Amino acid sequence: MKLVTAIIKPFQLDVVKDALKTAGITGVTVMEVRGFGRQGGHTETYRGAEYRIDYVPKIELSVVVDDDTVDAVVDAIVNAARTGKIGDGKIWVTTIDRVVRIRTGEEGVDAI
Amino acid sequence: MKLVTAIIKPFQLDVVKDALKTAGITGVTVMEVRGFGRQGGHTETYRGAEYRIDYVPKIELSVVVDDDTVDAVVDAIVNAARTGKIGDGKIWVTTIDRVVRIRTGEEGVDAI
Amino acid sequence: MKLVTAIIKPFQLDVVKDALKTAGITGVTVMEVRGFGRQGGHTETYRGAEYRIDYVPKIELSVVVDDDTVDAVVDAIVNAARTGKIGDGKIWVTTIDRVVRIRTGEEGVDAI
Amino acid sequence: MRKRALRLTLAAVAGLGTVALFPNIANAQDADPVTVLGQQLNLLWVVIGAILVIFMQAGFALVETGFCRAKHAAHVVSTNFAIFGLGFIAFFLVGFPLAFGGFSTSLIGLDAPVGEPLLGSGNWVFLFQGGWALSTGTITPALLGFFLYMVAFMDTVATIPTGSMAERWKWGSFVVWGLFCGGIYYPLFAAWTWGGGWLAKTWDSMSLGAGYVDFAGSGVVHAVGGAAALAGAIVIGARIGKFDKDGTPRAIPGHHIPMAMLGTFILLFGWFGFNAASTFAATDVQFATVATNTAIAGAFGAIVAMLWITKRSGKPDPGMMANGMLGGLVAITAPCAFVAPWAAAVIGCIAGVLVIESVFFVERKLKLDDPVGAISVHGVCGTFGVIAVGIFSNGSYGAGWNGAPTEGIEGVIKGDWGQLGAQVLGVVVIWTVLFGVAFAFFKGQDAISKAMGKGGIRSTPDDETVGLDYPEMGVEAYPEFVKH
Amino acid sequence: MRKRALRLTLAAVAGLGTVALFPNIANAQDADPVTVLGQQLNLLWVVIGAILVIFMQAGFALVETGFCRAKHAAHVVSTNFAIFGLGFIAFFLVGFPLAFGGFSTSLIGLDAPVGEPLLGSGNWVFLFQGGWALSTGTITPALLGFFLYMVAFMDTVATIPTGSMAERWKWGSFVVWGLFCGGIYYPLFAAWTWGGGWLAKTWDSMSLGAGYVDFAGSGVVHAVGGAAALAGAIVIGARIGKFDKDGTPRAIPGHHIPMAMLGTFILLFGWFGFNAASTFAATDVQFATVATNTAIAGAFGAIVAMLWITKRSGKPDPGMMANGMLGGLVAITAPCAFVAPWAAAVIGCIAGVLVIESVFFVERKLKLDDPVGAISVHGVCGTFGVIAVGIFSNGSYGAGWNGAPTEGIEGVIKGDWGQLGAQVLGVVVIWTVLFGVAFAFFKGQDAISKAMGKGGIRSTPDDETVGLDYPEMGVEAYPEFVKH
Amino acid sequence: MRKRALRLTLAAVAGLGTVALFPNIANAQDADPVTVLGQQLNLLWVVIGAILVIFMQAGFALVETGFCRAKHAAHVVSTNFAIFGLGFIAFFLVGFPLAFGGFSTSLIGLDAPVGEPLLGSGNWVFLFQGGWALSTGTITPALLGFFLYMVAFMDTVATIPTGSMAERWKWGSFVVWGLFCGGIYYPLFAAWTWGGGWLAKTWDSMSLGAGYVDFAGSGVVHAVGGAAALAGAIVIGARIGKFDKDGTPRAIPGHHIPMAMLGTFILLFGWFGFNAASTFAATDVQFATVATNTAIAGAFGAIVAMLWITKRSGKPDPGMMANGMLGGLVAITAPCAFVAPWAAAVIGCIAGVLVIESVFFVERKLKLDDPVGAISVHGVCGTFGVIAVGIFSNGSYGAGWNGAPTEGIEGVIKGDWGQLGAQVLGVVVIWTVLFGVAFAFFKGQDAISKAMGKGGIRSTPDDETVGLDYPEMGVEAYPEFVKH
Ligand SMILES: Nc1ncnc2c1ncn2[C@@H]1O[C@H](COP(=O)(O)OP(=O)(O)O)[C@@H](O)[C@H]1O
Ligand SMILES: Nc1ncnc2c1ncn2[C@@H]1O[C@H](COP(=O)(O)OP(=O)(O)O)[C@@H](O)[C@H]1O
Ligand SMILES: Nc1ncnc2c1ncn2[C@@H]1O[C@H](COP(=O)(O)OP(=O)(O)O)[C@@H](O)[C@H]1O
Repeated sequence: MKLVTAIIKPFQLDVVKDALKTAGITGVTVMEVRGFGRQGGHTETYRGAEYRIDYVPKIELSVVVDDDTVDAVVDAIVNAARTGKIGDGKIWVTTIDRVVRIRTGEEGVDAI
Repeated sequence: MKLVTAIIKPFQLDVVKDALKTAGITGVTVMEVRGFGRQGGHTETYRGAEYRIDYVPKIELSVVVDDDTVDAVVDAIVNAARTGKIGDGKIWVTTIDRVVRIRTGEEGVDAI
Repeated sequence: MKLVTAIIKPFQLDVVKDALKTAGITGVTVMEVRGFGRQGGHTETYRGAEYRIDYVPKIELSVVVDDDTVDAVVDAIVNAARTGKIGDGKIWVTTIDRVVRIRTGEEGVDAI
Repeated sequence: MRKRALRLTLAAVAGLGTVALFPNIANAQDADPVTVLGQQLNLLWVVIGAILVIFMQAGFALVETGFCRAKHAAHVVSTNFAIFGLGFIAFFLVGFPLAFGGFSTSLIGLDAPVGEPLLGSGNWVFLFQGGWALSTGTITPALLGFFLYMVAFMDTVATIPTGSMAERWKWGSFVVWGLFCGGIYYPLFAAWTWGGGWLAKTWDSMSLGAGYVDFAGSGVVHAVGGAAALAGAIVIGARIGKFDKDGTPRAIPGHHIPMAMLGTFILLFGWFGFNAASTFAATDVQFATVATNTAIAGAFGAIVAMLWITKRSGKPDPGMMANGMLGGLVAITAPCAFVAPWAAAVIGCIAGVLVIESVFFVERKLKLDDPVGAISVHGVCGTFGVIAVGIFSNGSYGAGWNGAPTEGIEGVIKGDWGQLGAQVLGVVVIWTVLFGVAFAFFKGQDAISKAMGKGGIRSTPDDETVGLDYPEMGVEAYPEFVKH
Repeated sequence: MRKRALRLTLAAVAGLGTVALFPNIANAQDADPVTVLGQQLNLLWVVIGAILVIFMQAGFALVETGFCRAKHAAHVVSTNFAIFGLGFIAFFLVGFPLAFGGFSTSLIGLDAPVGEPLLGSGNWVFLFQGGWALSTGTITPALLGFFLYMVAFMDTVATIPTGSMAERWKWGSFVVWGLFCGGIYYPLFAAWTWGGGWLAKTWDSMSLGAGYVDFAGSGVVHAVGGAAALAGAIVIGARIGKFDKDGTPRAIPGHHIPMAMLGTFILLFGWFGFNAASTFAATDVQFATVATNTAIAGAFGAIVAMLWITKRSGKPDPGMMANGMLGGLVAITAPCAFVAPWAAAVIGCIAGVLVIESVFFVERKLKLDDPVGAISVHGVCGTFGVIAVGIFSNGSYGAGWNGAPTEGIEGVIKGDWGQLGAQVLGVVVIWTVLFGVAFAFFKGQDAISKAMGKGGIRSTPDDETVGLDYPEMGVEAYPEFVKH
Repeated sequence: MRKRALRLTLAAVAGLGTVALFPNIANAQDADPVTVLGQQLNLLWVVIGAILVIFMQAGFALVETGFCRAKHAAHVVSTNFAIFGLGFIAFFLVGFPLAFGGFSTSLIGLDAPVGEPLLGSGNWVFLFQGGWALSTGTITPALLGFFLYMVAFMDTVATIPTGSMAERWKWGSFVVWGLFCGGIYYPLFAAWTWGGGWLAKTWDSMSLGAGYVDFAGSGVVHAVGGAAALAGAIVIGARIGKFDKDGTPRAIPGHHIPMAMLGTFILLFGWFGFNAASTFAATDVQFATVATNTAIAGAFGAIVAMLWITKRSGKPDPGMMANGMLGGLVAITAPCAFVAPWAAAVIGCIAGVLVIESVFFVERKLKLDDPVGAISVHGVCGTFGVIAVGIFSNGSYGAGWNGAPTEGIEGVIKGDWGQLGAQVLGVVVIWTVLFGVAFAFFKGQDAISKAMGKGGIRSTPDDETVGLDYPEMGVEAYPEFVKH
């Protein structure tokens, strides 16, 4: 089993969600994050003093999938989240030892 | 060392925290997340236009534990978080290569 | 490739970011979390009734790095985030199977 | 003073309607121009007062919403918003006539009286009639101005239970309360006192002082509202998680302190209209004394509460500071015209302590859940205010009150115990009869709703747990802010 | 009544300036002291009214900001803040003279008139002049008090489009609108009606009732503002994501319901100054009737809207409740002095339904995006209010209105159709001429901006997507709150 | 005008107390009914003014809280809430007598005077006495109305330093300031000027114009408060992180822009009571001129500040727009009754630039940390307002001011330099004596606290870092919102 983590632009969330659905993924966990990267931020002035917003609001998705759908999922996210502009984000995949569905106690693939 | 990640219902947090304490776990990191899954959301109307809240507020817990307490921890969470209703959430376990306690620089089990 | 996850004190964020920059790290993802641990919380009274704030606000950083910079990154974070007081936080490292930059589709080290 | 005030007003506005409606006639029945101008000024003061009191609805909305949780905020603020119209409509149709119908006769001072007693007579009138929907009888600008002032007071009563029942009250059940309060609940006690009913006549029927005296409504408005708040809190029960299994109260902090503080300031602002305009006349300069006494009691209430809660729990809890000011304002509302500034200060101090101790009592002893302290602020301090009239009144004001042959209202400090008797009687009536009516209403409504399979006046545990905003209102108060 | 009111005021304040400026003279030209005192009281009422109306700006700011999204909140609240000064300055310099210059002649009642017609004459005056920057001619306290009241009304108009164009309006473009509205747009229709221009004279020129009658501005202020809001919404286009490809409207919930509710309460509060002080005289006790009718329409509007939206979409949408109250208030603004309380209730009920249905119509049929419902609340209900004068006026008030030889304004319910004619004409002028002027302004400004390579009056898609706060204002409304 | 105003009022209310207390007597000593009615109207205007000024406390609370950070919000809003009661109590007990005790003699106009000079005599009175706790001497409604108005002004002063010292002020230390300001600090300068003390007599003692002239308090209230704000900011030091090691100021954006904007609107609203009711008489129609000049200066201040900050830093910073309006309002407060509308516009424009430049100066040159700009808005613009009286007064108003044998206040534009001298003297006294007193107070309090091992008036770095809400108040302002 794998955990696919993706950092995307907030306004791509809906598209990505749809893409995942078409890829047969029913479950996703999402959180608001702040991203620091190439995209950089912007400088503003408040009461005449400059200050820098050095982060960009991003969304992080966590998707648990079984090994043979990982690539499909990654591709789905890449295609849906890509705008081609800097700051589109990253995806990384890690291995999961065990998954449990709390409600039923099911484990493994059945738990997803 | 393992990282146990659990997605639970917000109102189960206190119970789960207590369960973890009894399981001897002293440290946990918690964050607010939005869950998309079977539980689905709900449809409302605002100024006459329908809109769908397709997520459910959830809590994500991260717990770093040493290998031989993993199962105890997972069981503790499952039992505490279970309401039996759809949307109870998931737990997944991943392997950790290294853990450090920032304050002391301790590594491994001592760092937890 | 590795994923370095660090829980730090909110007011150390700027220092840690600078430390990472000097360590050559350009990208970081940050999120607000609640930490439960040794540091404990505090008890207050509201309208005469006691209540306990049992968590401490923390910041979680996720940094994807290639294998041979992991240690440098961990050390950089430890040194920057350490105040010596309880609650400084933890760092853990997990292995990543795959990394993709959404914008370009680049994989592996190039994607970081 | 009510009666006197009204007679004045009425005198003050005799033929005003006419003035407006048939200028020529007005000139015809040449009233002394200075008197007429004074009457016009007095009517203006009443209308300005009404405007200020109506604005208090915003204050209640903010205080109650700020002291509740974010997940219920749209629901709580909406009940406070809708109550204005719900109570208003019922009061407009039937409540006003029931409470003041008979009164308006003299108020208008024209040949065609609007109304007369509906139930009872002489010293024992219980309800009035006339001027239904402001459409029967002669409706003059003066009567309309008086109505506006009175409807604003009624709405204050109606909104008090939205505080003690917050976060768990079904919208549908709440709506019925709003109509009931404006149409029947408030008019009852109003008719018996300000309307000139039996409690206003106890000076004659029972030779108690000048009868029930309540300048601006510590009792008629606040204690009556507090009694309903108590009844509602009992019937609806505590919020999930408010008490441990062993009954220890748990703190449920409000979600927006600045909002609650702003609400308190708005209430202070509106309170000047509530109390000072209750002279019904700018030609009665006592309005200045009233305004100042009001401010004094509010200031002392806030600071004493701050000191007291610090003593009791270590820190100057903002919520208790706010409650302290409101407690002081509620307490001075009945005696504001009859007491000296030093007495206003004393009343404010007592209220500041009283409000805190009663919050503790309600929560720890009665095991009741009152999210915003409505029972303590309005019920307890309102009751104290009514009693205070019988204690601190110095006899310098209130000649002919309720038509009683008195030179001025005198309390215990002047060695007169009769007035205190009249006040105590009023208080007893509020906490027995009015509380009973409110309790019966909520209990009955709950029973009927359950009988109809609607599950009672309380929202479902699920709705309460996720927050009433989506299930009841269809929108969240803050859909974009991430919440713990 | 405007004219009459003004004549009164003027009579009322004849030589007041003098009183203030050269006391001795005042004593010299011994005016009857009672009359003078009445005039002073009337001026005070006008100033208090102005203060209340100015405070309404805060209400608009909160309603519009609360119903918009957090990422635009600093921008939306700032437009509502800056509009006060922008419109004010333009009105001070040229707008006031253009609208009332000629009028002020009679208002001041001194030998040296401030102004006279600038364009047209007799029954066909289109613009006035005099008193530029309140610096030419004789400037008395009375004139200044009148100016303050009028500038507050103008600012209400100016702020209406900030609602329908919210979340996508470039700051620079908005600034120009503020100046244009205060300097030219509002003064046009104001001159034709309250200024005493051609629409006020249709009783003479076309023998239509008493000419265009609009007590406090359902048309002059609200419909005129609503017409601009419609024009602006058309020109600037819908927000990104407001409509699906297939044109189905998507809901974009407001980010702060309690804020919007507080704004609505503040508007209700200020509305009493808006309507009741439009008697321009406390000596005209009709102000009490006006205040009460205003409250009645607002209360019924809110509750009927609550019931209607519940019927239409299942839940008591707080936003629609608020719009319902505002719709009722807007609708009663023109007829408030001429109708009976029961009629005010009917008008409020109709407005409560009208505002909801028109929101649906604007969004579903016209496919326009009006984030806060400004077009429906001000444009539609304002239009209805103007018409309502021609229907529900009962003839008891308004003798000599617009100088017409009438005993009182009479609507269809009194069998008179002439007044309705005058009202319909006014409405037609608003939705053709005024709408045309506003549309031309926005279209032209957009074209010029594009021609200059500035990209038009609408902000870039990027700015709109991330939110206008940072790009336009340099600060976020809530930099510390985590947002979805 | 103060003195004249008071004499008027007093004349105006002579025997009013009586009227209220023993109607018959009143009739007995038959004062001319028109005069009496005018006096009653004037007292009503003063009380309405007081109500408006008291509401300004809510405005200050919102502006200061909105411009601070979320983690301190409950603390900041609570200081602004508690200051009302703290200052009030001290002023009620001793401050009012010290400032106006002697004055009330003439104000009441009865045989039994309330007070007389306590320190000094003739042209050189420094403090007054009498009417302690409003309990000694003859206390009439008129005196109480005057007290209410004055206590509201005092509270404005008391709340100004809560802005410049926000986010780092220990609750306990703050409480002492509140009492000190109401009991001693404010009364000092008030006694010397409005109280009729030595600065009001410089026309006689130093033949400077009509003595110190400050219609509604640019100096007496705002500059005096600003001096304390400066002293406090110096003594308490900058917030952690406000300046880089090299002293470059860092921006610390406010957490809630809409809140600050609402606060600004509330201040604008209350300011009309602050300035216009300072005529102390509705029979002095100059109140209309004052109200309009106030609005003009506020409007120009806001817009000029918007343009200036855009020029200086590229975008229309909402905080600076708000400060600009407040700067204009503060600056016009002293001259509002003496200048023409065009001058009010000029004064507003200058204030709009002044407030921004002084914010830069305070932060960049003085290296002081004033989170909300209190020093610039109140201190700098208040000082400018006092000077403006000596420049722009056109002689049309103010006959007999301070009892001086003048036809009207005349500034430099009328070729008279004497008035400017009186104003400059006042300004010098504020920035030397009053600033010194405030500085000594804060320094001394800090030293004592440290000596007592309490660590001084500033909160600990830890508390400041995590936010003062929990450590000081025990509650967070927004416990449920997730914050960055
Ligand atoms: N090494 C990294 N570790 C964790 N998150 C990263 C890393 N690099 C980038 N990110 C995340 O991805 C987002 C986008 O990356 P960025 O460098 O801005 O542009 P791009 O996605 O085009 O490479 C960043 O805002 C950050 O949240
Ligand atoms: N494949 C998945 N990857 C990540 N998170 C998931 C996944 N499936 C479900 N979740 C999380 O678990 C929560 C509960 O899952 P859901 O399918 O709603 O009910 P159940 O827990 O009963 O299976 C979801 O809201 C989501 O946050
Ligand atoms: N076992 C754990 N799993 C996950 N997070 C942990 C764990 N232990 C501690 N943490 C996180 O680290 C933070 C600091 O830990 P704490 O025990 O308070 O002090 P210290 O960092 O000095 O050990 C906690 O607030 C929590 O967020």
